[in-house]
Amino acid sequence: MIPVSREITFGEATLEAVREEMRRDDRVFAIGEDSGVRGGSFPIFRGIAEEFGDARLIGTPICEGATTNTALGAAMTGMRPIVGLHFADFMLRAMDEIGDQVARARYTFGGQCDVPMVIRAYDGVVNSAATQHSGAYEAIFAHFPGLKVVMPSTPADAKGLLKTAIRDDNPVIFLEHKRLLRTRGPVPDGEHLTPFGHAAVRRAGADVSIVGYGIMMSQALAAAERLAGDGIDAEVIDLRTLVPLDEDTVLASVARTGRLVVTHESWRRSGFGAEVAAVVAEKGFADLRAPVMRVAGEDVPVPFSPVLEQRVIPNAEGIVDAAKSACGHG
Amino acid sequence: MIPVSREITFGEATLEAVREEMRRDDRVFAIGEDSGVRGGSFPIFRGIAEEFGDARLIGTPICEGATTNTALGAAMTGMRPIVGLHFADFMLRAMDEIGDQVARARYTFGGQCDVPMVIRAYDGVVNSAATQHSGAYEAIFAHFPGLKVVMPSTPADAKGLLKTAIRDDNPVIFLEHKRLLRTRGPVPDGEHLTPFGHAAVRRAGADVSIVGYGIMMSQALAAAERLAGDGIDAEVIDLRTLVPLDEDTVLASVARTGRLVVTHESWRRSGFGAEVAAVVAEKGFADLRAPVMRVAGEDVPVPFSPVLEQRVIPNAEGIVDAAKSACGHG
Amino acid sequence: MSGDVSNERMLELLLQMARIRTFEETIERLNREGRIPGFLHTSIGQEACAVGTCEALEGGDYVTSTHRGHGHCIAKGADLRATMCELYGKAAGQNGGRGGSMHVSDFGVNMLGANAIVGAGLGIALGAALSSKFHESGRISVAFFGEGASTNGAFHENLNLASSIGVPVLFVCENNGYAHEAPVQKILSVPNVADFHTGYGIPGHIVDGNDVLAVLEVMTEVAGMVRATGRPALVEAKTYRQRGHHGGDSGRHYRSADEIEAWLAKDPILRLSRRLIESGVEREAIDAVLADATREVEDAVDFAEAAPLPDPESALLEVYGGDSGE
Amino acid sequence: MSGDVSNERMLELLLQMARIRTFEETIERLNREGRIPGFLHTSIGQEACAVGTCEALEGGDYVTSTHRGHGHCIAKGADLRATMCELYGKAAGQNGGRGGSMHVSDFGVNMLGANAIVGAGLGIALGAALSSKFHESGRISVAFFGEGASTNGAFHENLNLASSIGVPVLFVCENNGYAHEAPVQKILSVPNVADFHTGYGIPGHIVDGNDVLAVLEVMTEVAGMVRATGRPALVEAKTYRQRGHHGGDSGRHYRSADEIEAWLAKDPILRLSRRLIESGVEREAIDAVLADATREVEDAVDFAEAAPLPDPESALLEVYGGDSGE
Ligand SMILES: Cc1ncc(C[n+]2csc(CCOP(=O)(O)OP(=O)(O)O)c2C)c(N)n1
Ligand SMILES: Cc1ncc(C[n+]2csc(CCOP(=O)(O)OP(=O)(O)O)c2C)c(N)n1
Ligand SMILES: [Mg+2]
Ligand SMILES: [Mg+2]
Repeated sequence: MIPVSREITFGEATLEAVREEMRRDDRVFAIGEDSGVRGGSFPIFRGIAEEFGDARLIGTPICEGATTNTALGAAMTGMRPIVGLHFADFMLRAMDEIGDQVARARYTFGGQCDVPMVIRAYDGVVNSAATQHSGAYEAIFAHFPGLKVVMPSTPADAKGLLKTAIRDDNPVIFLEHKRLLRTRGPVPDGEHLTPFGHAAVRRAGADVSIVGYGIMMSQALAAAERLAGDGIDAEVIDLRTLVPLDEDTVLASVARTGRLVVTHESWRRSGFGAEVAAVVAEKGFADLRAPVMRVAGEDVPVPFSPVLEQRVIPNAEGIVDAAKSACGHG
Repeated sequence: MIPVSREITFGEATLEAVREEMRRDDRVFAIGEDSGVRGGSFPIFRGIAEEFGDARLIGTPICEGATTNTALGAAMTGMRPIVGLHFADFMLRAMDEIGDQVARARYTFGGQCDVPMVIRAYDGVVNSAATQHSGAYEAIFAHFPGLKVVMPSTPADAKGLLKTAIRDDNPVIFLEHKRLLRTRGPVPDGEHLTPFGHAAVRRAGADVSIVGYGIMMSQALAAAERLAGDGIDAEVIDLRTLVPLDEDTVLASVARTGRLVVTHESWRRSGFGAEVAAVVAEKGFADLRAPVMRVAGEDVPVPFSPVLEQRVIPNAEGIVDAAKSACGHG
Repeated sequence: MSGDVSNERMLELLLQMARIRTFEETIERLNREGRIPGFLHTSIGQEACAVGTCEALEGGDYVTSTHRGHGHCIAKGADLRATMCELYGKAAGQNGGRGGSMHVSDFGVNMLGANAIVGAGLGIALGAALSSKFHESGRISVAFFGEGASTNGAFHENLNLASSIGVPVLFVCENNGYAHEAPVQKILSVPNVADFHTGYGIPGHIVDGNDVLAVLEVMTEVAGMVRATGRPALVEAKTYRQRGHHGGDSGRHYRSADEIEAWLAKDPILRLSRRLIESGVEREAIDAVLADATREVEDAVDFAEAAPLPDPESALLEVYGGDSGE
Repeated sequence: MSGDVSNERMLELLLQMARIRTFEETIERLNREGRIPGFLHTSIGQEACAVGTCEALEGGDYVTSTHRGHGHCIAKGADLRATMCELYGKAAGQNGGRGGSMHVSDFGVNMLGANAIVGAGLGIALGAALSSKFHESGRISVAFFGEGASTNGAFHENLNLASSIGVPVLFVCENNGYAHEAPVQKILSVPNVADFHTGYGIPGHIVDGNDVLAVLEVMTEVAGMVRATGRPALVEAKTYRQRGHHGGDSGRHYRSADEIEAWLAKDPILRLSRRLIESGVEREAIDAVLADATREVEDAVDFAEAAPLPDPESALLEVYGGDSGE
């Protein structure tokens, strides 16, 4: 489908998106903590200052809340900020700003302004970063009306969805899993936009629908391979955007397979998998032939020690087990 | 069941709980914003200073985050704080403290300390308080492992659950709906504790299970009455505590009725109703005879104008419709 | 000091303050009567801060406010009828009735909204100032806030951020002595909020917030400097909340009658009226201005009373908008 | 100044600093070699702050720390073997391997933990001080933090809250010149973090953070005052982060070689060694202390290497605990 021109990493793809959109529209600017914004281990805006100058990459002190409301004020008055909050954990320090201000400004002011801004952060579990650097809060952001929530799983989507996010006139939470940043994949040359609200069927299958996003896609595809060996033909769906949610693609898949496994790395309880399960348990109930299974992070703060950390995050094996269990019931 | 001795309000019941526990255990103290902590429109600690002195009611500036971490430090070192954050909206300004610090201290430090603290706040929609004073975030708190989440619906439970919360060695989020504060009900004399993790069957019924909590209980019971008129016998379950969740009572009910309606006032998308739906869609699937329905707040920031406000919050009528729809499918 | 303000201009300032006063006294009554829903926080007694500051601004400048925002909104030039409609929850309100008292706004005059979260307006004003810097528009932003907000981390973060990145934002603290029931000295350890300026390398000023001429003079100077330098400043206006914290609070159980009396004697409208008389203006001219204010507000009430409610189904609109980027 | 410290005590201070230095140099290597997982932020060059401060405390006093907490933990008396086990993610770590470098702690010595969120330790220390006030235990709390944290709202809220409610907490800023890649003057508009003390009505002090005797002297005085008055104080120790921000950062692309060199010459261990020589202590005695430190750390490594990993299933335990209140 995608014309394969070249392979780049997920991280490079996001930087391409930022650069292209900043060239295209001079209202777009980047803002984030000065510490590490230019380089460092997670270079959320690497190379941006070099090309666009310090004026369009605003380095801030360590004040996620003030930075977010500042971006909001800029967005309300004609600019299009991209906020880099680094670790998604730090978004908790801007939760009022994100959830109570940014998400609601357009509605509460009766549509007097647009709020064209993107908030980027790295989330998820990586290499014993321990609990306060392993957070993933998409379920929380999805709860606030007014936000869109994007979780790409491939370099092509990382680029295409980020460009769409930057052009969107609404606030977009754009979450990049740390373990995806160095993964490589084909990204089309030239203008490449991925629309919101369109899930991708990563593998077609007839027996069970595995629905997820972000980091769990590779696990879901690996699980599908193993299931194929056991004679189970799994369909793998990548939601790509949680808000807006492509209910149609999910429901159509379940209509064919009758079985649903939902997967995400973040905590199970009150996680986004519950929303997908609830949507299908209502709108797809007639098609369901087996219990809806969730394969998600254990409900514990992510521990440091690798043996513990591995125990609490979901993997292909868990998806295989859940899918088999669902099919056993079918 | 409860020996009816006297009727008091929900608000009075919580103050009784605080007073009794402060008398019982001198490690218990109250802390919250000085402005309004003693009186005001929502007197979260009314009368406490008079009985226990200023030393045990710490009035703070407007710093929800610092107050919460202060309570955490006190809880880690032998005290048992009750934090009053007034409107639940302001909890967003302490989300890092609640979600990243309080919730995780015990686990991350390997059980070296207990974290016996309660965070109280008033939530939900009341009288055109508008979007930033109508928030209800139980789904978010339920997502964080380490927190317990309590949402009483009656004065008796308000007292019994708050006393249990204060005696718990773990952090408890205790959410009181503003429209419940002045409701009256019987509260037993003497020591009255309500255990966590035990849902209450408020009305037994055979045709459909209506599961909810807090403010929606009165709507659910009203709906059940109206459904009875139409020959539908609804069971009404009050979860009382979201974490721990009494899955057994919910599943046992659905095993009897085959139909589930979940209801809460807070936003539908990624709300706690999704969690209940997902639990039942997995563990109670074999019993389900109809789509799982959610009756919840519309996914919009709560608007000010009464006609708009009423349009976005759920009510008995919505529950009736959902239950009928579920029964139509059965 | 401020001896050079013409009688005409003083009468104009009087009209503006009287408009706010009458507006708030009126909505206070309408709220009690149940015609205006929700919580109301009035700025009665603090009008000189809003008027003196906004008078020092240019039309394109931005303003953000607090839960106590009617005065700032009106002083910035918001349409009175639309503002009244917003308070009534009518469709013709600037926010379509979605915001009400704690979210009054008028983007048409760059009044970017009251805000029900203490301290939240500071960052939004800062961001608008950043916009102005990008656009080289010469505009500045004013963030109004209470002394209570200065105990919140948002205050500190935003003053430091504004100074660090260098944007033209004027932080205006209306120190009215109380944060709800808490007297300022219980929650702050410094005598003046303006004292915080030293921590951020920005100028700090204190002004008598009940003297509109003094406010106008200081704000004219400071706003000019903010505009010229592109850098922030902090001004504290010492004033007093004559009413309770909100409609439901008498404000009398934690404040002495003497204290309230003393401040009533310093009422900004009274003071300007006295000054006008001293300057030779006739009592009639003053009364005419007050009558004008009354008429304007009555007109707004009539308009709002007659205006239609929003369509309930419109509650579901405008959560997302504009271009979806696709 | 500080001329009254005996050679024995100076050797003890040297041992403590050398213990931290050797510990951190060792874990830095083990982390590179893949034996210790996760991110590491070392305090190499800042040891005098941790040691001079903790030496001024009493055993029951509380300490909270930052992402850069090994030194504070060890200086407070944490068991070296258990701390090393924690870094290895072994079951015998104080946190059972659940926390690692950014969460090192030892509640047995009232070290209430490192913390990976900038500014979070301040409130926890404040709360522990509130406990001490309730218990009338005479204990104080120390909150260590970096100058970067002083740009966060949590800093401001906690200093104001501590002063407002009056609790014995000593806020210790280790100003090491950088917050990750940002030099302090880019993110702060005041020359000294200590300057903020004026906003909170508390004493503020600056001390040479690379001179352990100076730190000990100032902290002894200030901690004594905090204990006596039951009120907070702020001390800023000027120091330097010799390494990069964390293991993966050389720290050299945003700092000049000259700057780094100049600070290496002011190394706190070097300085105390020189001082000991001047005071007539033999080189051998100093070397013996350094050898002791090495032996202790080697012992801890041997212990941790041999210690068992936690049972994977234990990952699901301890989310909740204690009495359920039922
Ligand atoms: C973050 C937050 N915490 C608490 C409140 C509740 N609250 C509303 S107004 C107020 C007092 C504000 O005092 P001040 O800033 O002095 O403004 P004033 O009311 O005096 O105009 C408080 C505590 C709030 N709205 N937001
Ligand atoms: C709230 C928050 N924002 C951002 C970070 C990322 N971060 C970790 S350390 C650091 C710099 C801290 O600088 P400073 O306080 O001076 O401490 P130092 O590293 O110099 O010891 C930053 C920005 C964080 N951990 N927490
Ligand atoms: Mg005030
Ligand atoms: Mg530093």
